[in-house]
Amino acid sequence: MMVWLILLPLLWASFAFLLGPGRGTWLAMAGLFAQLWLAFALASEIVAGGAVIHAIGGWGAPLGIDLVADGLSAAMLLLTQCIALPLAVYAHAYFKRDDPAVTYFWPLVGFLLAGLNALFLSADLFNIYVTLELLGLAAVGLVAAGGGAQQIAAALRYLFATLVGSGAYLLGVALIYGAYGTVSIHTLTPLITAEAPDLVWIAGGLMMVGLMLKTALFPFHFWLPPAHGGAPAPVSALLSAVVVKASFYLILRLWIGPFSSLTDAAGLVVWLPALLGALAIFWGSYQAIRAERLKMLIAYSTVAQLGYLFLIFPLLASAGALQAGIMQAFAHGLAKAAMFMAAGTLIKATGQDLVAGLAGVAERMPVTLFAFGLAGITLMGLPPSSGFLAKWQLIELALSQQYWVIAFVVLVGGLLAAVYVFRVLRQAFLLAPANSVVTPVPRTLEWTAFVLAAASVLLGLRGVELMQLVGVT
Amino acid sequence: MIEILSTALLIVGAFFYFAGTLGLLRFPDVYSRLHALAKADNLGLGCVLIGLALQAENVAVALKLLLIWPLALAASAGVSYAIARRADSLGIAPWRKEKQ
Amino acid sequence: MKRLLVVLGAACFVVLLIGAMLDLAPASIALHAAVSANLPSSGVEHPVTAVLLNFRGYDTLLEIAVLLLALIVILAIGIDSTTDVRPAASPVLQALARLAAPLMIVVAVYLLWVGAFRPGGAFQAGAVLAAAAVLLHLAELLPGWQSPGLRLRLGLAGGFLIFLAVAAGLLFQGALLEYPPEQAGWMILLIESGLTVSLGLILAGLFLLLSRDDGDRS
Amino acid sequence: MSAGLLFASVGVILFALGVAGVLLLGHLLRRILAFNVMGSGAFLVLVGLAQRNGIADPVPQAMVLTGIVVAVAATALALALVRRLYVLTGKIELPQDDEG
Amino acid sequence: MNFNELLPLAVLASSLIPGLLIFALPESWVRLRTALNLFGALVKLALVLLLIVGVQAGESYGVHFAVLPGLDLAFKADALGLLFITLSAVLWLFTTLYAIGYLEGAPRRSRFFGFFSLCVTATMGIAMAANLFTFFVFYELLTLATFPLVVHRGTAASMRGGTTYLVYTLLGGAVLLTGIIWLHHLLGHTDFAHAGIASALGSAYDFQLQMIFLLLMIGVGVKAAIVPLHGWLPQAMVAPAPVSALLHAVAVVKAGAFGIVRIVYEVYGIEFAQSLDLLLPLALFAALTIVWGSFRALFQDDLKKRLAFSTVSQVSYIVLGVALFGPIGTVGGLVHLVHQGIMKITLFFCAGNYAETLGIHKVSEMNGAGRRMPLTSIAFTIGALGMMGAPLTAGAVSKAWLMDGASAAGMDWAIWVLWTSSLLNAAYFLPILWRLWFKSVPKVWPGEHIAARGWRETAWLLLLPPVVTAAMTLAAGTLSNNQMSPLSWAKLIAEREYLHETIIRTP
Amino acid sequence: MTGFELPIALFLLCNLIVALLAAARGPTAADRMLMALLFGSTGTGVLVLLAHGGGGQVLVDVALLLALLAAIGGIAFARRAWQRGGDD
Amino acid sequence: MIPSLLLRCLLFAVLWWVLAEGRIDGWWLGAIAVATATWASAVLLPPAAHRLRLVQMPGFVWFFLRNSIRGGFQVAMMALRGRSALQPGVLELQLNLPAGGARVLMTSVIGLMPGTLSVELAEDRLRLHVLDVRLSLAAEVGELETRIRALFGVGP
Amino acid sequence: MSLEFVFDLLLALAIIWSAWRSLSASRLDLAIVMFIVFGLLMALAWARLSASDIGLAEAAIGAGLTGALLLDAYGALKRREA
Repeated sequence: MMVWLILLPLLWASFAFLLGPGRGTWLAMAGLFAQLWLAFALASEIVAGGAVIHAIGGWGAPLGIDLVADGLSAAMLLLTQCIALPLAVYAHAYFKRDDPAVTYFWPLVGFLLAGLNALFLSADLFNIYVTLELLGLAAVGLVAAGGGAQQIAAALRYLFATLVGSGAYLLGVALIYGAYGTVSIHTLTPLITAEAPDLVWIAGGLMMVGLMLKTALFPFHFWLPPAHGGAPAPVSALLSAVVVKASFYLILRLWIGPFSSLTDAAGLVVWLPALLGALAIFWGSYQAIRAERLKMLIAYSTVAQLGYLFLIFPLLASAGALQAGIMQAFAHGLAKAAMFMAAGTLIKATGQDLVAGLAGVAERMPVTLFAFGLAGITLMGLPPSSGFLAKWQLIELALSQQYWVIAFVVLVGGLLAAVYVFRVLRQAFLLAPANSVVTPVPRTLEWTAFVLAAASVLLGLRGVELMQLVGVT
Repeated sequence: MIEILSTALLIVGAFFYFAGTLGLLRFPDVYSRLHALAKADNLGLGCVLIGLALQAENVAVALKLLLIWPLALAASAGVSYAIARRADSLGIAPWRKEKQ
Repeated sequence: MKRLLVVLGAACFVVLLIGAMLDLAPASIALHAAVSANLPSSGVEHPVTAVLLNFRGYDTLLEIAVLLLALIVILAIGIDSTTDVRPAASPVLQALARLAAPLMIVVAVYLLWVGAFRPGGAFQAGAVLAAAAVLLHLAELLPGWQSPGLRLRLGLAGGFLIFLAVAAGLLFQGALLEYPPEQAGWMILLIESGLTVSLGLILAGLFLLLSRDDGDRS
Repeated sequence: MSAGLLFASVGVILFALGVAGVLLLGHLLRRILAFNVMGSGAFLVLVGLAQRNGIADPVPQAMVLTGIVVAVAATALALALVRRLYVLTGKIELPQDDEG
Repeated sequence: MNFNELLPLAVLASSLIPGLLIFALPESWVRLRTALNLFGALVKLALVLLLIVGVQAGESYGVHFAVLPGLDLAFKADALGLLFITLSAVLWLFTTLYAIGYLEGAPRRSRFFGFFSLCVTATMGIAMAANLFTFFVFYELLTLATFPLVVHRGTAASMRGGTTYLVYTLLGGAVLLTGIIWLHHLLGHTDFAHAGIASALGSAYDFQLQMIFLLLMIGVGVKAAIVPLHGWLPQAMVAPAPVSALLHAVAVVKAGAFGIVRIVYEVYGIEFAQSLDLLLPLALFAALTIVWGSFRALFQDDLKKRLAFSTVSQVSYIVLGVALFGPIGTVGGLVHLVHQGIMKITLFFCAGNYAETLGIHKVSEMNGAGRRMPLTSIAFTIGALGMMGAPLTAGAVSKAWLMDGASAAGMDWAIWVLWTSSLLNAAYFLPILWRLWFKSVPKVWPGEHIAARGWRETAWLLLLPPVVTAAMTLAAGTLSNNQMSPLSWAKLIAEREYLHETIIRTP
Repeated sequence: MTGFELPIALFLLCNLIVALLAAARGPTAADRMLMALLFGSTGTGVLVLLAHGGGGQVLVDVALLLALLAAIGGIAFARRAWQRGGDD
Repeated sequence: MIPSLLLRCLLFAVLWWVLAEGRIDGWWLGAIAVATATWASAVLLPPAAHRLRLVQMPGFVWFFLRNSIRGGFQVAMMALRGRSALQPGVLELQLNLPAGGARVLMTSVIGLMPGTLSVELAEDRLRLHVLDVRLSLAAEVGELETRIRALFGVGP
Repeated sequence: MSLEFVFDLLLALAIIWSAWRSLSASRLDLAIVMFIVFGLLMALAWARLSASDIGLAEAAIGAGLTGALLLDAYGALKRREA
């Protein structure tokens, strides 16, 4: 079942390519629908029967490559498919037929999703490298597709960041292979626990730094805002919501998996990601508060929100930190996708992308603004959203380990998020200037964003199943 | 006997290579350096190939080694012509002794 | 300032890492032994090919996807379709290309065949095919691509699809890419043949797509 | 010092060189070169370190082949982007950060 | 899910579902919207009535859902909650009526009534929350639902008011959240219970509990507008009159005050709170707020601002009542929760009527308005007198109980505070009454819009609500010994809190 | 194998490096392109020598490929990269 | 036409055999290779009117090898003597060869002959760069031309 | 110090030198050519590491494709500049 999650997008992506430029929408929809079903089925299977292992080629690690679906990966798979389907519907309505960005949109999306799903399932460090590249190049392609100079420049910046990131990761893998003779995560874990020469420390550091670069953790965030802010809205949504999470997922996976003995012994090093995360929250929020363009604001908000994910690292010693991180990933994923979609709709309707130009949209486009507001609630971590649950868990964990500073950062981060979210809402609630024109947009655009935003809020009312799923190892 | 011949050919080959490099260093302009490379180096390669082919365990292997030579010759003929032509069309004048 | 920092950092990194490498004890797992042990049931005799298409065939599957993806991205970025007329290439060059291209095809198939028992294989073969195409293009014998038609797209994606189909087909009776040992040989050859053509086309496409927009205006 | 270890060390140096290049070079084509140098460095380490005792290991070799394909794909993509950027703006360098 | 579990949810749904439906309605479907509004309000009233009957009969209503492992969204309908629920449900009906009249023909009404309903839903949630987590969820929901109402006019001024409101409430919310999570971490739950849950921890945690109390009080104190956290309330006066009514009487401020009641009685327990020395500081802050609010009200010319500062002062009566250790003070505080709501909503309705009908926004413009709008002005007079604590009004009842409570708790200084406040109340209300009734009518009103729509005075939908609430003010003052009166409910609650000690006020 | 292959390969490598150094220093663009030629011949030579010096018959394939493809770089340079107004 | 293709077919088959180092177990793949290569060469290089005279081939190859070695040796000597040995110049020839393969072959081969390097082939005029103008090159070039004419079966 | 090691060492130095030159060369065309040289030297290194598969790939890619791609791109940039 989990293998189909990888094969299916590859299949429909290649067939969409075969069909030719601009074609393949319905193929993609059907594929995405099936993937969503598969992800749900996989999740319930895991909840019922524990983690699933698929030995590709029947060889088994370390000779072959294993696919492992445990709670963590199933949760990420679920998140990805949940976001992808509404996004596809949105994208179909968003792009005009002759938009240059759409010529090869579906194949690129297909490969991107295949990369994501493969990454979440892989239990082999080198295979993960390949999936990272698949993911990275597809993402760059989506940013650049049919774009103008700014988009191309953003794509290039993104490309170099992602290439350097995966290069560092690859070197780390090379060193690991040199040291132990295997790259299978599950074979490595006991080996590293038994003995870790200096080389492995360097390898671990390289991999972490590379992945942080790809996650756009402060101060490696420089590439994210132009790329996410400049791409077409559906692409921004996909990138912000899931793509950056993929490398975060990897960091987490390595941190609690093969490198757990290193991180246990590392002492203060565990604070480094959290420190950077905190700085990301402050800096990203500050930039979002200052941003003049709506999508830039949202992109910087991504920088800030990613910071939360890294706050869990010092807390990982206690149970529940993982759950908090995944909850935050879900909250941000759903909400940010919705927000970018809503922003795309607003920009399409108002014909400009300045925050200052949004006056009156609350009256003209209530559904979209509602979606934006609901997503904002999740980002601020206000109840009853999933963002709130994540925040609650984070603060409680921080208090239970007496890491006051983390609790403080989370709270302040929420308030800063409120500043930039309400900056937009405030503007939207103003009366429209007399000369403003709002072009009608397809309803699909408004409602798909709304559905995701509502999902991000409603998840806050029922997180038990998700927590249970994440707990399966 | 074959070993001695082979070794000798290898050494001769090395000498031609050396000469080619020397030509590259000493010749004054593109055209004359092309002469050096296209002729001397390829001759060196030929000698080396023949020398090694002598040691080959069967005919096919020897022929394979020898096959490389015409390929290399054709390649260098093509490239040196392309470079010379391009240099000429860009107006790079050949070096003349009288100028000095 | 930045320059100095980077250089210093790089130097420290090099010293540290090389130092750590010199201290390294032998690895505890010897995969090459495992590869040799399982080579007979892999369907090929050359260990690297066995790893590439059998033991870690999944990597290769994704790798082909990456390559195909790169081509699609280049198509998607969109390049100016201004094709200007280039002066005819010299007949010498053209003759060279005309002669060399068939040779390269033989060499490519040879590499594909040889991959089963010694170094070589689909990728190298594809690269040689692509080189032939590049040579022909440089000699003005092969026009640059505008936007590939159906047949070309089929060629580009075909190898990948064959690979995918074999992998998925095998999934129905076991694991992904779990070849039955007695049939592994021809399956791998089938995949490799498809890949050779597709890889050749894709790699050639990378050049032919990119170089089409500006000609030699000298 | 075995050949493997020697080339692994070379790989480390190349990697450092490449990273420094990507960080310091403004010209995008050069950055692409630097990225490739970096990748080659990682490949050398992968094979070299695994073969430090002199026994050939097919697994990292296969990995490197995969890696090379990926690197080629990335290079072509980067070149396409650079050329597109150049067509659109006439620049071969990335503009400075405009926002933050 | 049985009936007793369903009923609290039905109370929530009776405003939530109409609210969501209203959002979806096109702007022009006025009738359906009105029908939905009123239907929701009436259904809610009926459900609340069911609850009251049930609770008096000793039934317990509650339901909970797991949100996360170990974290429940829990509701219960107990006597204390019902006091607040009833108040809100009744006043919501009138406010809705009033708002329908007030906004007739105005734009963006779907949005307005949608959020209006959400607001009430949040208030119901606050009233029925069975633990601090649930309380917080709805407390923040209230903030979010009121923001669009505050900025409803969409002008720059309303944006400023709305922003101030947000800054205060969100900061307060963050502090409150910290306190709640801290408490949750210490206790493992935050369920409300009689006599509190905090005392279970033991004396080692006293300091932490004091800190948590501080955090919680700051958190809810923002909405309750305790000095110095009251800054948003006068600013929020930019909102339309029904919203002001909602903010001051039905929902926001009340939610803060109610939160204080819940925290003191059911989280800490009044006795435990007393033993931690928490009540005196709270009382002091309440007293400060009472005096300062009244004092500031004196100098406001803007009618709604004067009323707003009056609210700041009056709400702290409730807090003061809570902080007075002893059952009599408790009764005083609780009963004022209801009485203040009725009186203040009357005043705001009237202020809205003056503004809508005659364009009067300032005290100085009110000369002779009593003759132009007699019914409104009578209602206003009753409300104002109630605020001053004049006999026969609801205000008199609360003040009497509060003063007795103060002396029973041994805090005689509080009596002086109350007296001072009454004096100040008189000082800022009497001039208004004087202008209303005894000054001559000006030649032109500042802006007379809906001069005669059917009724001589103003639209009947604007007139009915203040008249009814004024009547209720009088009723609550005169019939306070009736079994269904707010006072009786307050006594019932206090008896349960003080473990069935009979409460007899000795005059 | 006569034992001479490796020394000669080493000699050729030295030769190659010296030539590269010289060519890299050369003033014109054409000088740089001479490297392609150099590789076509010298690199191929080194590879076949290595093949016989213990590297295995496979290296002959590599040499063959190199001989076959080295031309492409040179031609691409001549036809595409070498421009007037360059840095010559 | 057909014989020419058969000949190429044979050539490619030999090439395959050489590449495969005599192994014949991959003959069927080899057959595909040969077929494809023949097809490609038929498309790229349609068999021309002037067929190569195979009889002349060994003689030409021998001539070529001889001169090529001589050329390498000569240039090596010049390199050893350094710049002073040079007296470069440009020579222009009028080719008496049919257009197409013959001229191309001439141009390519002359680059490997002693002392000459073709610079530009335009129609029937070939410009040469010579290392030493003092050497009598005309005779050599003339001989090469004759041999190529013979090879291509063109009358003198 | 065996002859092989000398060879390897020399090759290693050449690789590092060419990589360095391809990044530091002031002329872009030189940088690209140095990069092609680097690729071919890498092919030699792979041969020395008995990784002929990679050597084949590197030779084919480096000589046939990457070089052509880079040179073509360089030419395109140059042409528009002129």
